[in-house]
Amino acid sequence: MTRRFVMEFERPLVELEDKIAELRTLDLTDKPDLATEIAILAQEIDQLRHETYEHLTPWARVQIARHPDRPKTTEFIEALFTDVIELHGDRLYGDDEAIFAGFGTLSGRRVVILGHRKGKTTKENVRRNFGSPHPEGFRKAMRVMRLADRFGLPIVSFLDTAGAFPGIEAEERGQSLAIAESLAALSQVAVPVVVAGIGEGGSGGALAIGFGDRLIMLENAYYSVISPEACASILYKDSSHAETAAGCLKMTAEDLVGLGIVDEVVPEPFGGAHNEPEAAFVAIGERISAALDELDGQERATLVQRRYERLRAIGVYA
Amino acid sequence: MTRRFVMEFERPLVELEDKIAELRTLDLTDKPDLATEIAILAQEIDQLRHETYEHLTPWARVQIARHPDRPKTTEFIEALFTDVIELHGDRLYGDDEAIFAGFGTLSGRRVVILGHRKGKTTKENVRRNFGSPHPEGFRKAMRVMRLADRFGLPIVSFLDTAGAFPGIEAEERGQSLAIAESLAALSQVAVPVVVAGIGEGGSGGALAIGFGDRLIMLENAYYSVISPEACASILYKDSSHAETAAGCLKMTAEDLVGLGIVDEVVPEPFGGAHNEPEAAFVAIGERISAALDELDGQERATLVQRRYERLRAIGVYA
Amino acid sequence: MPIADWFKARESRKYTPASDKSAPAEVPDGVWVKCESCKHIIYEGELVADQRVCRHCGHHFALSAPERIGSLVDEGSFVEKDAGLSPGDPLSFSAAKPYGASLDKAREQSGLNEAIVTGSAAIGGHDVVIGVMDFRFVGASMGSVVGEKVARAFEAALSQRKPLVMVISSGGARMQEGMLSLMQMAKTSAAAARLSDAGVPYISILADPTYGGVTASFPVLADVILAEPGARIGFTGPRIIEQTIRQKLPKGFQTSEFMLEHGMIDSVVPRSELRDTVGLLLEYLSAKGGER
Amino acid sequence: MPIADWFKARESRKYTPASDKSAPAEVPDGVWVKCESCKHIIYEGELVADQRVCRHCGHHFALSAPERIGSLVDEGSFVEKDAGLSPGDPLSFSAAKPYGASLDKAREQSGLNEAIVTGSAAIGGHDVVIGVMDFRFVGASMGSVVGEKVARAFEAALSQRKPLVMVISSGGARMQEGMLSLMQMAKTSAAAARLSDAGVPYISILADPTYGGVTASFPVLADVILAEPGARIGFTGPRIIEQTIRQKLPKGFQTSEFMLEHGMIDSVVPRSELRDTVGLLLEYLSAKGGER
Ligand SMILES: [Zn+2]
Ligand SMILES: [Zn+2]
Repeated sequence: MTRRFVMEFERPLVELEDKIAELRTLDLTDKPDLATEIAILAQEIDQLRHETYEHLTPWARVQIARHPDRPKTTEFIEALFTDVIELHGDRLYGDDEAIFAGFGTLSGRRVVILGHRKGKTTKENVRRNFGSPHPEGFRKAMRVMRLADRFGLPIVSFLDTAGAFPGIEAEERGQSLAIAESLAALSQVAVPVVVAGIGEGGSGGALAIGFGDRLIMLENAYYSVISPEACASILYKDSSHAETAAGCLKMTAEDLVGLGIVDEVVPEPFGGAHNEPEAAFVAIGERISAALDELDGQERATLVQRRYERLRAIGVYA
Repeated sequence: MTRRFVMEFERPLVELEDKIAELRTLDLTDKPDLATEIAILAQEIDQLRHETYEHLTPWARVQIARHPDRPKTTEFIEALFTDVIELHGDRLYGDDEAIFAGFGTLSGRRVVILGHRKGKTTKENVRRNFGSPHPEGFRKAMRVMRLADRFGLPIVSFLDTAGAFPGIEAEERGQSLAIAESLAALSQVAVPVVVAGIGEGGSGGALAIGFGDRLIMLENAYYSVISPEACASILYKDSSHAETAAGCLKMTAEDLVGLGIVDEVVPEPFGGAHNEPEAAFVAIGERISAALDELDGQERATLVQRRYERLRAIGVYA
Repeated sequence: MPIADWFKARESRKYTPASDKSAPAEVPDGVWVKCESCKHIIYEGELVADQRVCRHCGHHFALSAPERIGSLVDEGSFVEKDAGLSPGDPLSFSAAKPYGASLDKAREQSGLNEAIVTGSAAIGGHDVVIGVMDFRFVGASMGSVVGEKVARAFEAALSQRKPLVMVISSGGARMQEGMLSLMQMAKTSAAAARLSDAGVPYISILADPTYGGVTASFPVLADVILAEPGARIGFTGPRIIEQTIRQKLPKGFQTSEFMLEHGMIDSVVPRSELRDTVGLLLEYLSAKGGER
Repeated sequence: MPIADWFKARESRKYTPASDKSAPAEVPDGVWVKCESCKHIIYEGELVADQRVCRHCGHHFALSAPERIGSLVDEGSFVEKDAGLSPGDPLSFSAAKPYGASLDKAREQSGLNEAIVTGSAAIGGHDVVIGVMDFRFVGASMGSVVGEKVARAFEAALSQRKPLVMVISSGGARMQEGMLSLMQMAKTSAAAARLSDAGVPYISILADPTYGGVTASFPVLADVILAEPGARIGFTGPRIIEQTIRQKLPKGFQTSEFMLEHGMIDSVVPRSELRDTVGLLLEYLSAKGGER
């Protein structure tokens, strides 16, 4: 496993791996003891590796969800869809590259694709504002949702954002209105809506294109009302308690199945989707197709009514 | 008649009026001949006054339509409506003060009011951009049109603009889309729409809130595809031919009745509405109420269909 | 619990409800308040008579839900619904301070079971469904119960075809209920979309402060959006924006007046005019409402 | 007049239609054109083979309506409608140059009766209603006939539930028909609103130049708006804006790319890809179109 980027929770493991890699460069021909020691160390490392990756903590998953090499919306689209046509602009103010909207064909099925779009390079990330949309991004998504509704195309939405952008211009142009209107629009589109959480699911900015008739999530994706850091800084006045907050917030895919919000957890390759993106593409593609199959042939009114009932059922009270 | 502002076409008359006013300050007790001359001159001035104002040329009417003391949308609203509530904003970008939108009550009838809004003072005019809207003005109008449609309130629209604002930001924010979408929205609102041309009717910026089920115009209001000056500068490369262009463009209320675009010409007080605004308020108020009476009780679908048929019938071809 | 009982409950706690000028007798003597804005010292009796608006500078103090209802609806017309609906602790949230403890404190301080009071009432003679948030209850954040009560209010307005009036103030989504809170944004927005689709009037009133996930849901989906003067309204809180962009925010940023200037709300209406304005708006919106 | 006849009529005038690379034989020999953009001298045969796109700099030259139809629709599929519809002179407009004379000249130069050609065709196997404007005819300005033909095309698309494709280029409303022209903006927008309401797909393609009242009507009401690279698109012409604001306009102002950046159009598509893109869009928009 070669790593371009080491996550915090991997550090103990990586240090050992580096050490053994160094040891292995030594000439051991006349040092049989050392060879044995290395073999034992290797076994311990294996052990640690399994411990590290097989019981990932919520905070570790957040780090994986944010891994720079984690496959992004753009790559999922490239891998899974043919005949892609991107649609630009909100017809009001601008074209927000932090959100992708367009047409695509998934295993022969014509659909509308939405998704938060982070970049792979710094340059891309600057243009795409690191995947954090302004109001015009949500308004573009809404416009294309309505196209989907008009023309009977199912919607497939990919979630991967730290959240709607917190800036002056975003507030000036109505971040809250854009999100609220997107929520209202998404609740009313009379076509199947399948949502795939593939990375970060940050608050209202994720939710604006982030609910529907099926919500599937990659194993290490998260979806949360607030970032663990912000939660910690409110509760403890100290963002270093983010790890605790990540656990308390119940933001992992598995937790959210328990809360009745997520329908299905899609397993990731060992250690995270960045280790084997192709496997993640295939797994997500299959689950989206299966979900669309299930939703096929439902009446327009039934779809909308059931989506409303799904939402109405969310909440715990006495 | 005291004048704060002299229009170009009034100048010969005003010069004579000034002259006679001066003469009348003289002591004529021992100058009976001069007194007689003055009486004759007064008669000639009367004659000229009638010639000037009773057969107003199109270009003269354009000047009257632009007269700074001509009653504005705001004054019509104040004079005719009670219980006025202004509604601000397009919920997208801004609140354009060049367009008024709100609720008002006309002789007991609850309606939605739209209108281009020029100012009376320079300060007001700066805030209201001299009545020339940006895209957000049209989008506000559209939003309030849809409220009218939702809640079954007739729309009364006052036209008084030199046109949509020709500026960089207006283009950036989609002046053409805002106007087109406003046209589409206005064609579809299923409530009575009565439009009153009270001053300038400049091109697409007027049209965006400027057609409906009845279109009435004050006698000296104009409504034109292009300003006479711009037309002259295109045709003659010289805007001083504006007078000729004003005639050729058939932009007066009377001309537009002939072309089947305007339903009714509302007479103005002698010399123009600025001479007696109250009379203009009453006349317009009566005609709007009468038009709304006529449209009362029509089915929603019938209204929309007839409005479409009205538009469809406009045009001359072989 | 009917509204009258609250007033009783709160009197016993020496908390003073806003009320009409005609009822200053209810006010305990000798209580003085310093205006947060102009620093004037105001006699509590005056403040109550003025619906908690500073008569020196016009600053609008927060109203509790009962005070708000008293100041907005026709006297005696309010009937509460779903008063008993109470929050659980679905995440067993215990970071820093256990959620359960926060709830207990909120209940005790406010005399309420949650951060919103809903029911039916009349305003200017118009029957309405109404919801009023109360900032004293965990910052009027929206968790499962607030979302549920809001959704039920929308549904009641829809099924009875009665206009809905919502008075908002909130710090945002309630993080102690995690994603359950976030999803209330979608739930309430979906409920609002259905009401809108049915052509039933909906008026919202934004009071200080209205922030976060709450702003970005049902409050801004109204047919007419009003705000009180000087109310702070926004999506992201100012401190987080300052941290992100590393610069000071302009003066007046995220106030009602800022929202008005940027086209996001219909009107800024002083508290003293709210009842009449809402009544008149209902006249317009109910003229032929719902014939679709 | 069927499309084939035009090509004949135009050949006789030594005007060269754009066509597929497979048909360079139609091109007269020895004609050279200087690229307006890069100043390269281009052999007319090359230009025609490239659908009038400069192979040196990518500059898109104007296409006549017949050329555009040839480059966009499936071969032999176009059938014209309303070809005979001709403009009158309802205002007896005679300022500077009589309208009648302008029309005569336009007819002679273009071989057309008006600035738009409408009819039915197929694109990528999809039956469509199509309209194509021709800038040679009084700057493709919109008067009564253009408005009428556009409205009829929308109505044909609606009654036959066939997608509509419009290729626009226009200087704006035709001032020689005064308010009759302005009202065509409302008429065509109303027709577009009805088509949209019925859920029938509508794609527009904006070519250089698209300005004024025409831009602010049916072209921008499409479900999908495409534009050719470098096309000048706007409401107010650049000279009038410069006169009004008394400053130079920024480079690239009011181009397709500017419109894209400002969120007003869906995509900028080079001419060589237009046919395929429109065909594919029709696949999506027709998937289950109109089930409403
Ligand atoms: Zn004060
Ligand atoms: Zn070139």
